[in-house]
Amino acid sequence: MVVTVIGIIRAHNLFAVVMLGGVYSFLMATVLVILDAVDVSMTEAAVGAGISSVLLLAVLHLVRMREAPLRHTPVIPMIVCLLTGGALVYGTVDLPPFGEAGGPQNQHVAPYYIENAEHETHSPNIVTAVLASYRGYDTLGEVTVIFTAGIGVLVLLAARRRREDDEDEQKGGAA
Amino acid sequence: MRDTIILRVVVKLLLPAILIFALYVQFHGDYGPGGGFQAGVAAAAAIILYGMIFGIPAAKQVVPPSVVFVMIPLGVLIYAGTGVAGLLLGDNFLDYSPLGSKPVYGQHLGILIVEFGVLVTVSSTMLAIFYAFGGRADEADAAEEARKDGEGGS
Amino acid sequence: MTMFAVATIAVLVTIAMVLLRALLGPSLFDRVLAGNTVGTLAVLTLALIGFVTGRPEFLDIAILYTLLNLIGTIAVLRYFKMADPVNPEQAKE
Amino acid sequence: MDMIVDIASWVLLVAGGIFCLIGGIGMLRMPDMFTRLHAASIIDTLGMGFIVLGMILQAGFTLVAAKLIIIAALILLTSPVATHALAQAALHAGILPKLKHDETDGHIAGEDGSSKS
Amino acid sequence: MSTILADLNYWVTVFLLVGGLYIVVAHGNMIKKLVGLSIFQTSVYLLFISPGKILGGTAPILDDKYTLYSNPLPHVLILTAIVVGVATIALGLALVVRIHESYGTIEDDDLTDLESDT
Repeated sequence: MVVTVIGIIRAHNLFAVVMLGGVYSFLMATVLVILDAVDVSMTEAAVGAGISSVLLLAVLHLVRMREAPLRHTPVIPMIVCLLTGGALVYGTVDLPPFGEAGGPQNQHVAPYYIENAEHETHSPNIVTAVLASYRGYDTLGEVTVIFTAGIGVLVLLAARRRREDDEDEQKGGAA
Repeated sequence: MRDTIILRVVVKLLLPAILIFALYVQFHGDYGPGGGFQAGVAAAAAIILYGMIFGIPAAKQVVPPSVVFVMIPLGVLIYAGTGVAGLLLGDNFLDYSPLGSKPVYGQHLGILIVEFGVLVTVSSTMLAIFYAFGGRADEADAAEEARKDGEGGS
Repeated sequence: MTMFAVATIAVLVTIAMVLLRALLGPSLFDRVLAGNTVGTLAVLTLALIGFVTGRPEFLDIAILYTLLNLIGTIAVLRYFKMADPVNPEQAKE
Repeated sequence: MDMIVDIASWVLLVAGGIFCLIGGIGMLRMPDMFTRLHAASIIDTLGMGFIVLGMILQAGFTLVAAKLIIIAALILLTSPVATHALAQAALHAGILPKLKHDETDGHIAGEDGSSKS
Repeated sequence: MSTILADLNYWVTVFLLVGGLYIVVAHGNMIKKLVGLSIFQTSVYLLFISPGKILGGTAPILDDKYTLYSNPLPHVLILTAIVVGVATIALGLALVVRIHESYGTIEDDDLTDLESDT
């Protein structure tokens, strides 16, 4: 399913690319539900299909451009990607098998969370409990990152507007 | 897009539904899937929808940029302030246990407040970013139309 | 249980077909239409999967999908309108 | 009683699945964009409606059924709107339906010009 | 056969990762690069989530009816990662807009030409 979408995403029309990106996001969210990650899927759907496609489309609207054809044949990137892929596939052999309760990744702190989240925080949704309580530092840092990114975007986009106003005033003065 | 009455009416009908759904996701996040991030994004999406149909200026009347700019740091402050409150009440930073009469209630309350902080920051940041990009797009539209009019007139 | 599985398979096959249309789609509007339909079908898939796995309380996600689907489609139409006047793909139609 | 409900939801779910498949085939085989809209609306209304009805029958009289009804109502509200906007935008962008003879007498072109001004 | 099934998720992840990497490396258009970046990120989400799934387990929302739950920890990590990801993309888009304003293009190769000209 996901493979299909990915195989397609090399269209040249940028609008088509963004559209397929949105569709891909929906499918990805469905896969995440199958993998039991309900909260993650909700966020992925909202963020991937909703917000980021709106932003990408707004920027496309501003920029108005089709992708230029590639100038050189992408041999080197191809080789790099194939090498990386080969190395990663080789690496997967050692990863724990899919779906086993006894895998090392499920032994560390997760059982503690599952057992104790209910009576320590009164919150049946373990994800929320861990997110806000046990790993509060992570989330605080993450909120700060969003805050910083918002400020960054505002600075980048507002700076020019002021300059443009100045130019307008100058033009007005000159006229 | 501006002159389609069907879109306007349906969006007006849907807007409160999306906002209420966002609140439901926010405060039901303890019991079902959901939480601050999802609710924040959904609430921002509602305003973004409004802004896309009725134009950014109309959306800016609903949620003025000044409010948005205050809300972005406010969310971070709520979050950090909850942590500091725990610190002042004699526990570790971001430990909510002393907030309630019993540690369990304190934890629950702390989670709610913190999620609210996340909601405020996420939704207002998304809105601010949308205002920045969408405002640009609208300006470009206006410039384009002005140019077309000028060409038509000349 | 089996009935939900049957319906899920039907919906998945449909998603595959609609995706093919999204890939082929001569004009951009075909792709948007296919995207919208995939959104609806994803909602159905989610609800059905909820029943198959026996935890149907996750319909909240499906509701969110429905709303975002509309937003995505409208965003495309809103910002596409005068983006690319000379579109060779449309000229083919 | 359970038996009847089960049979009914079997029928509804299978019917919904068949309608979805028909819509998918239509999406692939229809010749131009406006006819594909019809195929898509089959999925959005009949396919979705039957499948959701089948699920409601299985869910019984619970909160789940209420949520399913909300989903159905939202889809029935939003998807025609999206389709309408889509068709309108396509017309404005200059894609015309494939017709045997031109029945529009240039109305569409006229609308196009007037609404853009 | 069982190893193939066991590793299928990882292989899909690897494919997504390589696809995203290819888009980022090989394509010159910056918006396309950003889309590729988001696909790359998605593959990382999948890589984290899929080991956490336990066959037969359900989503980590406690209920009396179930005893086996999937691992909630990767969900938390990825939840934050997604929102950070959208913040990154927004920042990248802002940069793209500025670059387009300053140079009139968002193609990598054109930008290189412009720089070598000056």
